[in-house]
Amino acid sequence: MTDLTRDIDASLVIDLSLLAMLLVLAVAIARTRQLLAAILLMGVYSLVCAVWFMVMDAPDVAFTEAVVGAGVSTIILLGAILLTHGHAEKSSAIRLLAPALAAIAVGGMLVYAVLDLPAFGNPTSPANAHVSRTYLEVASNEIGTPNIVTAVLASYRGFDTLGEATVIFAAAVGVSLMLGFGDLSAGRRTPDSMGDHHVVLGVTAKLFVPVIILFALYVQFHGDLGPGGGFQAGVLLAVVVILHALVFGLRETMLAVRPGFVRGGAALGVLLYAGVGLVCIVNDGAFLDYDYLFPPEIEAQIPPGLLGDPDHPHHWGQHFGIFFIELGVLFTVAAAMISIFYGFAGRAPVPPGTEAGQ
Amino acid sequence: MAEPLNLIGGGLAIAGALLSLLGAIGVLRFPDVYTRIHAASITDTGGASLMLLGLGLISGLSFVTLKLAVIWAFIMLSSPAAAHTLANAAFTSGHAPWIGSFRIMRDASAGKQGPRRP
Amino acid sequence: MTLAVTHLNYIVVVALMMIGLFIVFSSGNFIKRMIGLAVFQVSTGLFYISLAKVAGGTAPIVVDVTNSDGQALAARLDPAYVALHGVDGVVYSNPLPHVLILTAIVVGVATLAVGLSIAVRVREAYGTVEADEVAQLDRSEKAGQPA
Amino acid sequence: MIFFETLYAAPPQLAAHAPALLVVGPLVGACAAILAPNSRWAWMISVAASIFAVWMALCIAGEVARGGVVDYAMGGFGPPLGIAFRIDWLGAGMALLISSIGVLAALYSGHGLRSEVIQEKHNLFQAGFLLCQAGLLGLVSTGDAFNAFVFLEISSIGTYALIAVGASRDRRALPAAFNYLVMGTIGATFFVIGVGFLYAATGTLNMADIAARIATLNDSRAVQAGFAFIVVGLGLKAAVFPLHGWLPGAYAYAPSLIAVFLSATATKAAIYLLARFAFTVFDPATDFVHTFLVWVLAPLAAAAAIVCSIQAILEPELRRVLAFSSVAQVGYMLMGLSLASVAGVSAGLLHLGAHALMKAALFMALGGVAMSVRASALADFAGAGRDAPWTMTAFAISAAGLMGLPLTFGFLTKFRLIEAALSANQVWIVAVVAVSSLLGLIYVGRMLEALFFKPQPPGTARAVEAPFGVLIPLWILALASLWFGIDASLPESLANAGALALFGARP
Repeated sequence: MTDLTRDIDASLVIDLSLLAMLLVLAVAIARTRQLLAAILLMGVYSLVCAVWFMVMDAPDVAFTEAVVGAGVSTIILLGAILLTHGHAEKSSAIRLLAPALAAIAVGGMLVYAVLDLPAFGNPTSPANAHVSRTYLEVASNEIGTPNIVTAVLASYRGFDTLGEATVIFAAAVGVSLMLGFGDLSAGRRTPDSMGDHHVVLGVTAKLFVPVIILFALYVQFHGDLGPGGGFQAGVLLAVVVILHALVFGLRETMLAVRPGFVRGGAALGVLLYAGVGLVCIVNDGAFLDYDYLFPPEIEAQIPPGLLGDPDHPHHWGQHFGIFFIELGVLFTVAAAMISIFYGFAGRAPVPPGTEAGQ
Repeated sequence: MAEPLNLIGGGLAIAGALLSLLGAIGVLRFPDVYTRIHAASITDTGGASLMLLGLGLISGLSFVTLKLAVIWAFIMLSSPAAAHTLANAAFTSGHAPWIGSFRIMRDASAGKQGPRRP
Repeated sequence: MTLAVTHLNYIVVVALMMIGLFIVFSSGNFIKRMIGLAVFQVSTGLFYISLAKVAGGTAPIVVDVTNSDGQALAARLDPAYVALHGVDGVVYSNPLPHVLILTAIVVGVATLAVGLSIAVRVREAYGTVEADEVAQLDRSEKAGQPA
Repeated sequence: MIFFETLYAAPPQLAAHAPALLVVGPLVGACAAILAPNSRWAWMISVAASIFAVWMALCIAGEVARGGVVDYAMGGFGPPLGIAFRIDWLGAGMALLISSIGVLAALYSGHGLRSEVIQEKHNLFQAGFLLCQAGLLGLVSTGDAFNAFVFLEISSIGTYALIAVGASRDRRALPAAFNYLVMGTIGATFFVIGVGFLYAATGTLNMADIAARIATLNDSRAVQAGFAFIVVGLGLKAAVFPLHGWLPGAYAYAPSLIAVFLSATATKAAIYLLARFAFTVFDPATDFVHTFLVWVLAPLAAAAAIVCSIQAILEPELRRVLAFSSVAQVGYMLMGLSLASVAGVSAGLLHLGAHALMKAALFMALGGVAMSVRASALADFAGAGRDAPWTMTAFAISAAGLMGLPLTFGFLTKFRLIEAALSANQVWIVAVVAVSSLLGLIYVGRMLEALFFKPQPPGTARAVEAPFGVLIPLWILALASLWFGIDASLPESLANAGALALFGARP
């Protein structure tokens, strides 16, 4: 790192000061017994992480962390403490000893191992030199998307992303099993009293809803050019619904976006993703090999060079393959997040001190 | 890229950052919820505006400037609305504003622990 | 530069992970545990992204070096360095860990949602989300039941 | 293995894509189950998807029998750029085991769900079950370290909620599921940290590529730490002895369908991955791996076999007895692995298969009578053997295998383990197996005594014979463990081939 210019040192300073902020936040989360404070600190922690990811040249990760960590996670956590209890009991000092020792032991081992890694930022470290280097060299030619992260995410490691969509689908299934679908008939009180003095909120929300949807669509379809993609856009779409529910009441939202529709949407998204893979199989390619998304006779009719590099005949398939699977991810993530939110928000809180079975 | 424009832009961004810092100090030092909301929201909006303006000057007229303008409009809409909601919530949950009398201040400081749980 | 400086980033990230782990183990409150788990998982993400940083690199989105932005980006660095470690005149950070951590973040939020939903049900069934009190209730139920 | 070549009955195009379809089949089934109009459809989809998975597993086994290893590059990108499935005899055997248990569990769920899960949630439940199955099948067939993590999580996340659904019978399912979630997530995160270290040291995520590259990196502390974190993480998932705290609660209070399926597959898949890393990715001859196997894994496995057997003896609740015995049996499998010889690993794998059959049958039998006997304590089941003879005879057959009665599958696997231990000069393992078997005799004897010979306590419900839909899969399992006790050529050759594949993958 000796022959580099000043701005690298500057970014190292930003990097370390952000990490210092994270340390302070983490200690504060560990110390507080007010769960509300812990949750808000957790949101700030995620936001600082997102900024840090940005400094580390990972805009896609930063975007995701900001919408998921600081956005949806916080909402789910708030929903959970609304249904449980906002205060954690104090643990005795002796009970803290064993976890502290365990954490110090594991951490010591990690530090011992970490000191053996190549220096931070080293361009020749194995992690940065082997497979990743190949991606940087060939991806824009093989896949044809400028955003290499999207190329790797959707094409080279597209199977992982199918798994990712499945995980969030599984979470939606799990939350529905636990908390139900947020029944309309549960007769949950919507805060009618909010009505009048929430004019400001209502007007702002109405302004924001179309803007956020527009932004989500931009993120969705711009994902192969810049940061973003189906996942981020899906969360944004879910955020629109959550915003609507928070301002206008859950009942109104559920009338607009039906729980049954949402549940089906999550399954359809995964089906769309897997379906793209199966179409590739039908056309004699491997699973998710978008080069075979279209049968050869259709592929032959596409003028070469319509999308980017004329030397490469298969960009068309890759382009549409990524388009469709990102759409599948969008459906799954948006629907799953909404259904998780419905699960928490549609559950009536149990008054303290009562015990009830299912 | 003209050098003076860069300097002015940098200066504005730093001024915005300082304003945000002031806001943070205000949140810590002010006596009750409402003044704190005031400190947070006013300086926040102002700080962000200055920073965005500075960045806009540095970047010059391009697509980036448009994005910055959209972000500015977004902050200008969302931040006051959030502050309004916060103040409204504090008021409906019974936090008395600090008006100056010592007695009321003591009442208000009881509410410092954060929003009361229903 | 000494080892402590070049690896300070990693060391701080390890400390963050361990604080997360500590919160999980030390807290008896189910919600707090989930928060600790989230801190732990996010911090693991920080570790991966640390691995991916290349000094002087830019985000792995292909830059067109023919236009002014690309040239400004390329001009920041020593040409010899760029020639050695760059691709088409620009040094990029490593995209692969970014992809992995995108997946890991999603897994994290999925776990959080399921865990919290179970915690809510625990509260409904036991009236508390403190592990000690739940264990106490289970014990007293066992003792109270004639075998 | 001629057997599998003759079973090869699929159109070649389908067979060529069997590795992908093995996972995608249950996945699509899960989505379809959500969209299904009612619970009957969901059940049929569940059965169909599971049968499809078995078919694909058979295709893979056929391919493996021909070529030794099946490689499948997802997206057409060969390793190390893309994600590649790499299935050898071990993976094929595991896929066969998991998918066949899946079919039996799905068949069982037609009746088994009715008494435990409310009707409206059957669709969700079947979807969760199929997702879990897809995750486990992917886990045993992938050749990519990070992809393994994704499948680990797919199989786990739905499972946590499925276990918690058992709260309709016993509210203790909820804290148990939560505990499992926390431990499982910590395990998975440790695994990710370990994979991160391997990636930092080698720059690749493909297991074969990692293996080729760390051959020269054995002194690297990053590689060693990676190994340690992977082992601890998978140890948590596999319920290796001191990390097994989550298992008894999770298995005992889960709905019986989930107990049947998980007890037979989930920890096994984690053990598979542990073996895959210890033997294929890392070289068992290296110092630190060898030290781990001999000085860490073997003693812990032995401790599990003895301590958890004692816990099983002291436990008053029937299903928890079985759960503790599961941890003890995991000890046997790991003892086999720790020998680091083909014979030892083969014995461990054989026991893995045997235990899967027996535990699935035991939990299934209990689930069958749990429709009438709603209590959980062993004493409440007294006399059930006379009231429900068909169900309980199958239970007794499997329980006999659990304690290792001669002429049962369980006896054979213990015998093979002792043989392997003797040939490796590890006499103490023989002693551990003997002591643990004696303890097994006690807790199994206690169960059987209560079920068949004790009078029914007054004021309790009489056990009713399990319905036909339960008896069929139950007896298939019981007869399989009887048959394999007499003629074990099929599982033995599979286990041998699997063990050889584990070692042979390193040239």
